[in-house]
Amino acid sequence: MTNLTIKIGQTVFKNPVFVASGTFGYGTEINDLTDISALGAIITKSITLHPREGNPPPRTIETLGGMINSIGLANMGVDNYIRDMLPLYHQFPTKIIVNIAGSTMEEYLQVLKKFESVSSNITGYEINISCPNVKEGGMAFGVNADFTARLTEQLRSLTQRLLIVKLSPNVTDITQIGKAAQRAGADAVSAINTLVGMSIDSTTRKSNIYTTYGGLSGPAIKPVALACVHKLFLKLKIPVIGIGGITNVSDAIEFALAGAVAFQVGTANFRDPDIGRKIVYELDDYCTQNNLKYSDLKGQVIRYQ
Amino acid sequence: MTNLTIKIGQTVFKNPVFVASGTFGYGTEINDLTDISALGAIITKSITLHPREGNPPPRTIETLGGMINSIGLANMGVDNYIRDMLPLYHQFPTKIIVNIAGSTMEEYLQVLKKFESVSSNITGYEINISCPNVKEGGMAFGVNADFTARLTEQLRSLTQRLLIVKLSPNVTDITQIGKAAQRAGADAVSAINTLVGMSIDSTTRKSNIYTTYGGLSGPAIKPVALACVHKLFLKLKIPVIGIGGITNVSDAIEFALAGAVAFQVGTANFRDPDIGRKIVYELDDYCTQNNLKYSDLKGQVIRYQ
Amino acid sequence: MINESGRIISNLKIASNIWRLDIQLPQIVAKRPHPGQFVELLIDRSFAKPLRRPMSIAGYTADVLSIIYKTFGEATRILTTKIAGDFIDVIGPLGNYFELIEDDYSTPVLIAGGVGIPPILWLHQELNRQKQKHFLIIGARTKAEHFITPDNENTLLTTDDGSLGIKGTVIPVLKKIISNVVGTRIFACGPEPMLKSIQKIALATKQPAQLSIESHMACGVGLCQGCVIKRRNYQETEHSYQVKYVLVCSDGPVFKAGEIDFD
Amino acid sequence: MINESGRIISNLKIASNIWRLDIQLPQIVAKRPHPGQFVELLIDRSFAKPLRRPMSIAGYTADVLSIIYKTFGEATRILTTKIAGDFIDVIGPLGNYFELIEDDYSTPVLIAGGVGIPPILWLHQELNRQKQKHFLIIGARTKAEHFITPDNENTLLTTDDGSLGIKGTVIPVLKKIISNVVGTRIFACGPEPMLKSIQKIALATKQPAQLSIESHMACGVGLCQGCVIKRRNYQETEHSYQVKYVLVCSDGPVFKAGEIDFD
Ligand SMILES: Cc1cc2nc3c(=O)[nH]c(=O)nc-3n(C[C@H](O)[C@H](O)[C@H](O)COP(=O)(O)OP(=O)(O)OC[C@H]3O[C@@H](n4cnc5c(N)ncnc54)[C@H](O)[C@@H]3O)c2cc1C
Ligand SMILES: Cc1cc2nc3c(=O)[nH]c(=O)nc-3n(C[C@H](O)[C@H](O)[C@H](O)COP(=O)(O)OP(=O)(O)OC[C@H]3O[C@@H](n4cnc5c(N)ncnc54)[C@H](O)[C@@H]3O)c2cc1C
Ligand SMILES: Cc1cc2nc3c(=O)[nH]c(=O)nc-3n(C[C@H](O)[C@H](O)[C@H](O)COP(=O)(O)O)c2cc1C
Ligand SMILES: Cc1cc2nc3c(=O)[nH]c(=O)nc-3n(C[C@H](O)[C@H](O)[C@H](O)COP(=O)(O)O)c2cc1C
Ligand code: FES
Ligand code: FES
Repeated sequence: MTNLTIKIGQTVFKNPVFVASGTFGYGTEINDLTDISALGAIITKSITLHPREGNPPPRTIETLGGMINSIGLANMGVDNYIRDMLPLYHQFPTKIIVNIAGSTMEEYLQVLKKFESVSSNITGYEINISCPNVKEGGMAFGVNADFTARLTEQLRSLTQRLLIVKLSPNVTDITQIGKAAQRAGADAVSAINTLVGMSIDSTTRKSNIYTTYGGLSGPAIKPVALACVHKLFLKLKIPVIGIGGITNVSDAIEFALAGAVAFQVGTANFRDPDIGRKIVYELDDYCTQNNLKYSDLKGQVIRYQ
Repeated sequence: MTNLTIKIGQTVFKNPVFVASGTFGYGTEINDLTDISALGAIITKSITLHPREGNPPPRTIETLGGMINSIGLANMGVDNYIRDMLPLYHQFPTKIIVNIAGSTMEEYLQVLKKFESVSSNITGYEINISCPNVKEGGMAFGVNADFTARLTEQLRSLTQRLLIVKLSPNVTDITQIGKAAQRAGADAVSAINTLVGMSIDSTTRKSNIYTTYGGLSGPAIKPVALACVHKLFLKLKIPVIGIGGITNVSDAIEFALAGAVAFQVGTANFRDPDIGRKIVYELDDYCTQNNLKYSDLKGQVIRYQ
Repeated sequence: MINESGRIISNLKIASNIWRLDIQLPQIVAKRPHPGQFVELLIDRSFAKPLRRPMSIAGYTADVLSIIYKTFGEATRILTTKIAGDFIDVIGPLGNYFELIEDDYSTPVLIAGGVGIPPILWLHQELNRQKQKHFLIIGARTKAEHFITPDNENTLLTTDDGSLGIKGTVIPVLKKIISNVVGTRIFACGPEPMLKSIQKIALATKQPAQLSIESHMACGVGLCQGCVIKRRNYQETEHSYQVKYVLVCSDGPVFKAGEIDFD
Repeated sequence: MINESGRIISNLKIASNIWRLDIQLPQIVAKRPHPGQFVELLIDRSFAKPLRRPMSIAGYTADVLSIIYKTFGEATRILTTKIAGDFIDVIGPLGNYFELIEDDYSTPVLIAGGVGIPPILWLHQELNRQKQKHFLIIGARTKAEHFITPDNENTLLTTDDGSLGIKGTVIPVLKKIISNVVGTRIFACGPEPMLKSIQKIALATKQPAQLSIESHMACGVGLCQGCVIKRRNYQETEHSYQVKYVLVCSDGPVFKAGEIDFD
């Protein structure tokens, strides 16, 4: 499977197939149903300074070709995570990227500092500046280039590890935010987080989500994600990690052609927790048959103009 | 069907079921397949100052639960339109709302002036400040509140007819643009236009759209549209016309509950050009059975918080 | 939990809108599931409906697992089109189950309504097999919704409109049993309003009760954190995790009446 | 054009990946469609694939219209699952058609490949019925793709790999006919590269040619303006509309070789 290895910053991954934050737990729940050692990396669900219960139910609803979620960053908090989870990652069969969220710049910094203060073999951080589901959930950073730059800069100064900034599609120009992250020293950006969406039950007239709005994900948003990835690819020098509606090997190829160096599988894990591993194998077949490396496809979409 | 009548500004429509710009031609092409007299209104495709050929093919591609288009505002131009089409609307069985697009403020103004300078029975204008498919296609206005306000103000000063501003979802905060339109005197806003999207053929590696990016529409985007409509409903005093992925009576009810006074059917016309008429009849049944008027549902979604 | 592609043995309509699906699933059946556990079915081949659908296990024999399902929307409609010989992708067994703690005095009272009937029927069969005396109360709006025939005088059907069995909901029947029988244990599955009323009575009369509840599940296996329900008595703290909410898919779907809060 | 829900009479596999679908469509058939015209089928009940699919009419008898289709992606796969008795929603007849201008000298040469075969076969049958001498050339990559047996010596099959009929593409065969026969008229339908080569030859040898072309259609009825192809000789002006582009669904799908520009 050597044709699948990819490099982001200084880090080499065995393949470009990652699982997206919030859709694979902490990477330790689902051993029965898949072989996580096949994956290029696992992005943990967002970790915040304090434990969080998350939003009241209902938290999820299916939509055509996708789903809306409003989990509200439910998580055990950084201290519990460091105590209970980090030891499990010792000699883990795949790379762990810790996703960090916060409501103030200080919170992001503190979480990262705590991680840096202990010895662990986590590979790096994905900074969630784009969660649409909590008022304080970083959206204020994610839609503002200055905030993004300042936050990234501070985080950069605290770690040598891989630093990925996860971007929101709910902005007028995602490349402005991406450029700010790049300027401030991010090793890569990942795109996209969910789109703001709403769902109503026409029979009961109730909102299907407690918080009224939630984040839309799944195949329905793939075209939006591809456009964001391609725009970022054209405007940035740092690598772009593609996310949004990926369910099979053909999607994986499309994201590479659009400019992604690697990609994350999100909602599709709920349908098939083994889907990431399957994509790894199919992608390997594809690369072998076509005698190319996955990274050869990067940005190679043939355009008319 | 009295329970379906609705009012926007001073204009009464026989029902809230409109067909969306660009998805129903000029309203004169499709008599064989439906009865246009059933519709509340027809929004014409965008009309510009000069005739436009539109973009080179490929212009459309299907995606999961939707499609991407990049027609590029192909249209006969205002002069031909006034000469050839306006006479056909004389004693037309439904209301015509003319959709106007332009690449400069001056172009919008000129098109509207031309319409105002001739006698006709068009009901009003929908101003497309949100077409993602042409570089000069109004997107510059649609993503900027100041531009939107200035354009709307000028247009307002030129007409007493119904003035609707059509909003783009490709912005950080759609309510800011909506408020600008309201402040400047628009009678209503309509939302949403298409989302920027991209599609790639993984086999040929080609972009499926000549212009690389196009506008995503159809059921896939309904959750995004509902969120935009509801946010606008909460923040604006003028009525909101809902657009995005509507295919049946249940969608029509959801948009009312989210706050829409009326709605437009777009992509669904391509699947079934008779869908608008069908929704009118089903909506009438629904209102009769539930003993209510469509407008009673406006904004009545039951929220948890 | 196991992910297994099972051959459909039969898929039959057994009442108006109610179907019974038998699937050959040797590996999942080998886990010896219990009443209350469920599976996640991958129904829609296209991604129009991307999520699996949770369905209670209604029993099993040899290597065949049964589901009883009601047609609601698109996924269950598609499910009715599957025929013997088709394959369907199933994850299970999932969740916890009704605990039949052996004691020598209290009488089990089983209560079900709607799509909650299948697991309770299975529990009823288990208790019959164990020759344990118990009550079974099944509620419905009207006659047409009932699809079982009582096998003895302790099986009681109710209909809101009185078209079959006892007129009214299951609640008065439950109350009567509680006041006539010394010591009951309640096992219930059904619509939320029914469970809420049962919870109230159980707590007021101090009868132990196990309630199997539903919530919207995106994954069914503990990955998404979507399926939460509020705990009843939790220590409110400024910062906590899984103190206020529990996961229905992994911590449930069966909860003690005192554990959860429907509001 | 008419929107009609038709009962499927049969849906049969006639070659590898090739199916023939017969639908009872009395109203559409009553319009007496011509070879070259097409219909728009609503295939996917769910909105996963929201758009209809354009398919050429392959002929009709009494009130039954035939389609011959190749399985490509999801919609054509779903189409194969339809069985006799199912209903399918059809809009048609759509588009223009091959014009069989009567003249007493030129010999029709019909050329087809891929999904372009059905309308050309129908045209071939029409010419046979009219007892008009003509050539029919059908190209394929390999033997397995061919599903017709030549009915006389003027029907010529080609395969790229020589596994059946003449080895090579249809182009050398066409060239030979043009140079041997005084006066031909070409009717062609097939993949774009094939049509492009035919166009080149037709223009170079000044043989009249009608080419039926495909483009991605969102509506098929003139509403979306999506299906355009460039005209060959148009007056470039600063501002124009439908001078540079024509609609394949309404102005076509059949164009004269001199009218359109594939690049
Ligand atoms: C633990 C559990 C056990 C269940 N057991 C049974 C059973 O034995 N028999 C049976 O008929 N039904 C059962 N259900 C309900 C069943 O999952 C829904 O009826 C089914 O998902 C409806 O799908 P649909 O597409 O036909 O309808 P939809 O139109 O999608 O929805 C109809 C109803 O089903 C609910 N629903 C839809 N998707 C989900 C989901 N992913 N998770 C939970 N609820 C959903 C919706 O909220 C709605 O109220 C169970 C649900 C849960 C959570
Ligand atoms: C005028 C016309 C006549 C046709 N006649 C026939 C015929 O007689 N027999 C036959 O087998 N096929 C015919 N086709 C092609 C047929 O429409 C496609 O094969 C079919 O749409 C494939 O759908 P799918 O979902 O199976 O494949 P997809 O996976 O959707 O696509 C496979 C191929 O079909 C093309 N396609 C998909 N959707 C459309 C669309 N809405 N419009 C045009 N092309 C599309 C795609 O570009 C792609 O190349 C015709 C097309 C046109 C335009
Ligand atoms: C249930 C759910 C929970 C999520 N939680 C997080 C999260 O905690 N942090 C984060 O950065 N993204 C989160 N996401 C977003 C995903 O990581 C991903 O960006 C998004 O779902 C788009 O990818 P997809 O279409 O493949 O799902 C969540 C998504 C879902 C569906
Ligand atoms: C093929 C196509 C052409 C369109 N052309 C226009 C246009 O000319 N002007 C405009 O304001 N909107 C145009 N739109 C946008 C629609 O009016 C509508 O806002 C959008 O498609 C969302 O609605 P839907 O999901 O119901 O299609 C077009 C949409 C499509 C699909
Ligand atoms: S359904 Fe996903 S965690 Fe319970
Ligand atoms: S396919 Fe819509 S105009 Fe031709």
